[in-house]
Amino acid sequence: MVKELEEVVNVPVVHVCTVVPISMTVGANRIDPAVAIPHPLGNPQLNRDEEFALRTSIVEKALKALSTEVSEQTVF
Amino acid sequence: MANIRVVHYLNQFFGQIGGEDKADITPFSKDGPIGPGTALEKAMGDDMPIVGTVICGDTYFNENLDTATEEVIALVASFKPDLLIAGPAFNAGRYGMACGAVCAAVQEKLKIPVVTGMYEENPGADMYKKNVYIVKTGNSAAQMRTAVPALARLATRLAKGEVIGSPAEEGYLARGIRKNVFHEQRGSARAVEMLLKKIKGEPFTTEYPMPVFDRVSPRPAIKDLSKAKIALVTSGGIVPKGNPDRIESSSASKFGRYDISGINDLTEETFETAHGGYDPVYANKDADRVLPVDVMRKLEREGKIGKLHDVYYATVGNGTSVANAKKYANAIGQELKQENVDGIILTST
Amino acid sequence: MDLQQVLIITNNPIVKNINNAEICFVRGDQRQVLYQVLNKVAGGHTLLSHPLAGSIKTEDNPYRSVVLSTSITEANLSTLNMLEYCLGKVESGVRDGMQSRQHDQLAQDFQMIDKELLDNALQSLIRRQV
Amino acid sequence: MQLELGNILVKDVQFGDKTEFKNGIVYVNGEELLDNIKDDRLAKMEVHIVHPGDDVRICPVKDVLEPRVKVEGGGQVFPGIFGNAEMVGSGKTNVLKGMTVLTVGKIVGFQEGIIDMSGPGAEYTPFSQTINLVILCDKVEGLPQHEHEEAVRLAGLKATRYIAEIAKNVTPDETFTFETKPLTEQLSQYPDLPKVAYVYMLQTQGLMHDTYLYGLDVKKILPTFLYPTEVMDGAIISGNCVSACDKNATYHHLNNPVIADLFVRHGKDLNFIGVVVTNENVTLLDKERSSNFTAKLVDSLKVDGVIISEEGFGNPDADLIMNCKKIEALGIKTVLVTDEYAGRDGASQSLADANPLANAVVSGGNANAIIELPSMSKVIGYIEASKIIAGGFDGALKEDGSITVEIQAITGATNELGFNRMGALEF
Repeated sequence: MVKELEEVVNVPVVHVCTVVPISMTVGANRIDPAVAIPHPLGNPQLNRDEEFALRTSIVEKALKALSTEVSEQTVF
Repeated sequence: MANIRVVHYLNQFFGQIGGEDKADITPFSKDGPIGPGTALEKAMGDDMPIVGTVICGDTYFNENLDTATEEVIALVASFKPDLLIAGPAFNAGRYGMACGAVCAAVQEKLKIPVVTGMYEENPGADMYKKNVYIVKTGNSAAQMRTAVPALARLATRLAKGEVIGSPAEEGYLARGIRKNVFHEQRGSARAVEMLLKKIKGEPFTTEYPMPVFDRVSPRPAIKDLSKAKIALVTSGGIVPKGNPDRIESSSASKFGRYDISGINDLTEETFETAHGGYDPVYANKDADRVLPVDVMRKLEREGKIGKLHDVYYATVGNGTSVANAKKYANAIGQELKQENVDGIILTST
Repeated sequence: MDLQQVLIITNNPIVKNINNAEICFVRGDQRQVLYQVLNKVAGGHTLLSHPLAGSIKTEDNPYRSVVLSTSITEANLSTLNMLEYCLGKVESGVRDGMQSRQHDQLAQDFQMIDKELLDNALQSLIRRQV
Repeated sequence: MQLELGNILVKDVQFGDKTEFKNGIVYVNGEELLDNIKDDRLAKMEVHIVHPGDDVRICPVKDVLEPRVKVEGGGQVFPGIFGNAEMVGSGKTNVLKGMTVLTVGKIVGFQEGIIDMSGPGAEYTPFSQTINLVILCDKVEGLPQHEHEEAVRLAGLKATRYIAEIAKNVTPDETFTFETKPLTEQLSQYPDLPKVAYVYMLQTQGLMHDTYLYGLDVKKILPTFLYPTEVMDGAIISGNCVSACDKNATYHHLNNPVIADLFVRHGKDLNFIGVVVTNENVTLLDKERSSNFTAKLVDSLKVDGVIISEEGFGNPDADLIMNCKKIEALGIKTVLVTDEYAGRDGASQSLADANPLANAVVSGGNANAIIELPSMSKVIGYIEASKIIAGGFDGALKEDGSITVEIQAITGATNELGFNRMGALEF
């Protein structure tokens, strides 16, 4: 999916995902590792503020990936 | 034979307008050759005059791709050309992208042969070598002296409708088109020859370079996030409460398109997951854990991103993400393309 | 393994009632079969027979039967890789507009060949512990 | 094992009262030939003779064979089909060079195989350059396909044996000697030259895709070692009906060009150790097993490099890559010979598998390339087949008799043994 989106829309796509090897397999160029399968951008163990901060950090990493030139598959 | 009318495309620098400070100059044209065009014209011979030169700033072109392309095509067309030459762009990335884009567009719209030249590693080469002939050049303008004859030679052959030989013979970047040829030796003899070279550690050339994987080349980064429109897509099946589109929990046969304008946070009351492949408790409790709308809104308010796209797309990746990708990523992609988004965050569980 | 451990994904109408084998019938062309196989492999089923036929062009051949395990383990990445590559091959044929032949009069022959290849795969698998 | 091949150069093939070889000409008594190959399963059989340059199209071709007969040494040509699978490959064998026996029969609807004796199509098949004794077979009503395939296969083999008999007592025009010593001796024969083996992949998918080794269905073998000369005596025969462009006809096996070209350099630039025969099966476990055994055998041969040839396309691409990967992992260099299905425009993915270790590939060409074949004044066989043969498509057969097909439909066009000069390159 990530590959097709990048090709069709012709803009950078970052894949926020839990299983990095799968992301590599499906051909993502910019990969942002996430927390866990049922809650990739969260952690129910944390309190609300902590969790929001965690999510912010993952999203900011995703944005960094979008604004960074890459020449090959890169895990951020 | 009548003259072949050639139009030449240049950026602000080679068009002798100025350097980076003039890179946002809008397209315009001049009669006759300019700069490298003079040498090109000489190399092509008397029957191929450069009747006009179209010049555009690299920054302007790349930041206004669609409008700039149209403007350039119109200017090119006004000369009623039989052939377009762009560049050479050497290793200048934005110039290379512009040369590639102009060539591809002119070839498609004006249906005339086009040719450009650049360094192999120019991002424009990777992007456009499949569509247009790109003559292989050195990596800087210092190599103009070798680039011009090569470009002129292929341009002449293209203009005269001659059969174009292999990349090695003609000096262009291979376009990934497989063509049948008759070799001197039969295949088995070629194989023995190749094996002996390989065993001895001598250089050899495979007849079929293996594609490692059908990859998409990475698209250039977003230059300025604070002006960028970012779209969210998820394969984690986040849908408005009640799953209005009835997205299946696995093997989904459709994707959802949901408006989030005005929504700052996904809550237990408003959103849930339709995904059947993971424990849905956490995402149902707070769907931001899969689709980070709350954080995106915060960053939008803070001006760190220009805008969160009003619509997000959801699919279910329950063992189906790879499969469905081929089927509907295209559809989602087409829509997002229309909306001129600058980047996409795809989240998966 | 015995046939109870075998899941056959097929769009070939003459593939049915193979003793205890589980048969998943796909209404659609070979592509749909492969996408279904991809779904199953991503879901952890083990691919047992190669997704493509031999020497019959995918874009010509309307029928395909592929054998997987009924049991589920972790999705195998290299199999996913291979499937993706095979699908690339099939899809490129479709893009080429090569699916242009009429199959009516050939249907029976294609069905028969596909069934034969399937039987070969099953025979090879049946004596094996998986 | 040493074999002397004696080529008897055939100037012409003609019908005659007696089947014999006289003054460079093969005379064939057609009735006697048909009598010798008759089979209750085949209803109608015809014999034709065609020459290079004839305005003739043959379609659908099943197999192409070459008459060879043992003059000295054990066994008989096509061992295991004829006789007791006695070992072949040593002594002397005579060959009727310049002619073929060619079987024609419509076995399944989508079967293919066009040979044009002249015109643009002739350039793509080596069998436009030979004088062909064509045997056209029709099955009896209701005969199942696998029986039909077998009947036509046997008809070809029997006809070839029948013709070859006349060569037994003829003095050949030219002789060539090939020798491969037992492994340890062969390894030490040329200590300074790189040691090379040949991995010979055979299509073995089931009905219409089978190959036989000493009469045994190759899908049932584990990869095994052969002396190259065994192949020249017909140890391997084709039972393959599909994929005309890149199936190995029995003729290709008999005249395997990889073996021939390795012998050309043998003792000069390399030391040709021998042949590993392997199969192309349908299940992944079979593929893994066969490629493991192939790699193990190659390893045990102590060679520096191998040439691996594929047969057919589709899932066999996976076998090709597995063999390559596992042999390269042993530090042994590989060169692959394959063909491509890159689409009509040449822009699509060529193979169904890929690996960066496969960095030395010889291509037999893009089988999807389109060719227009003008009408011919005579057609032997069933031209309607061109409408539905694998390389054909709707509208392929025009009213004037010309056809537009992919070169895939032409027998031997993209042969993966490297029989032809054609290949594909990137443009």
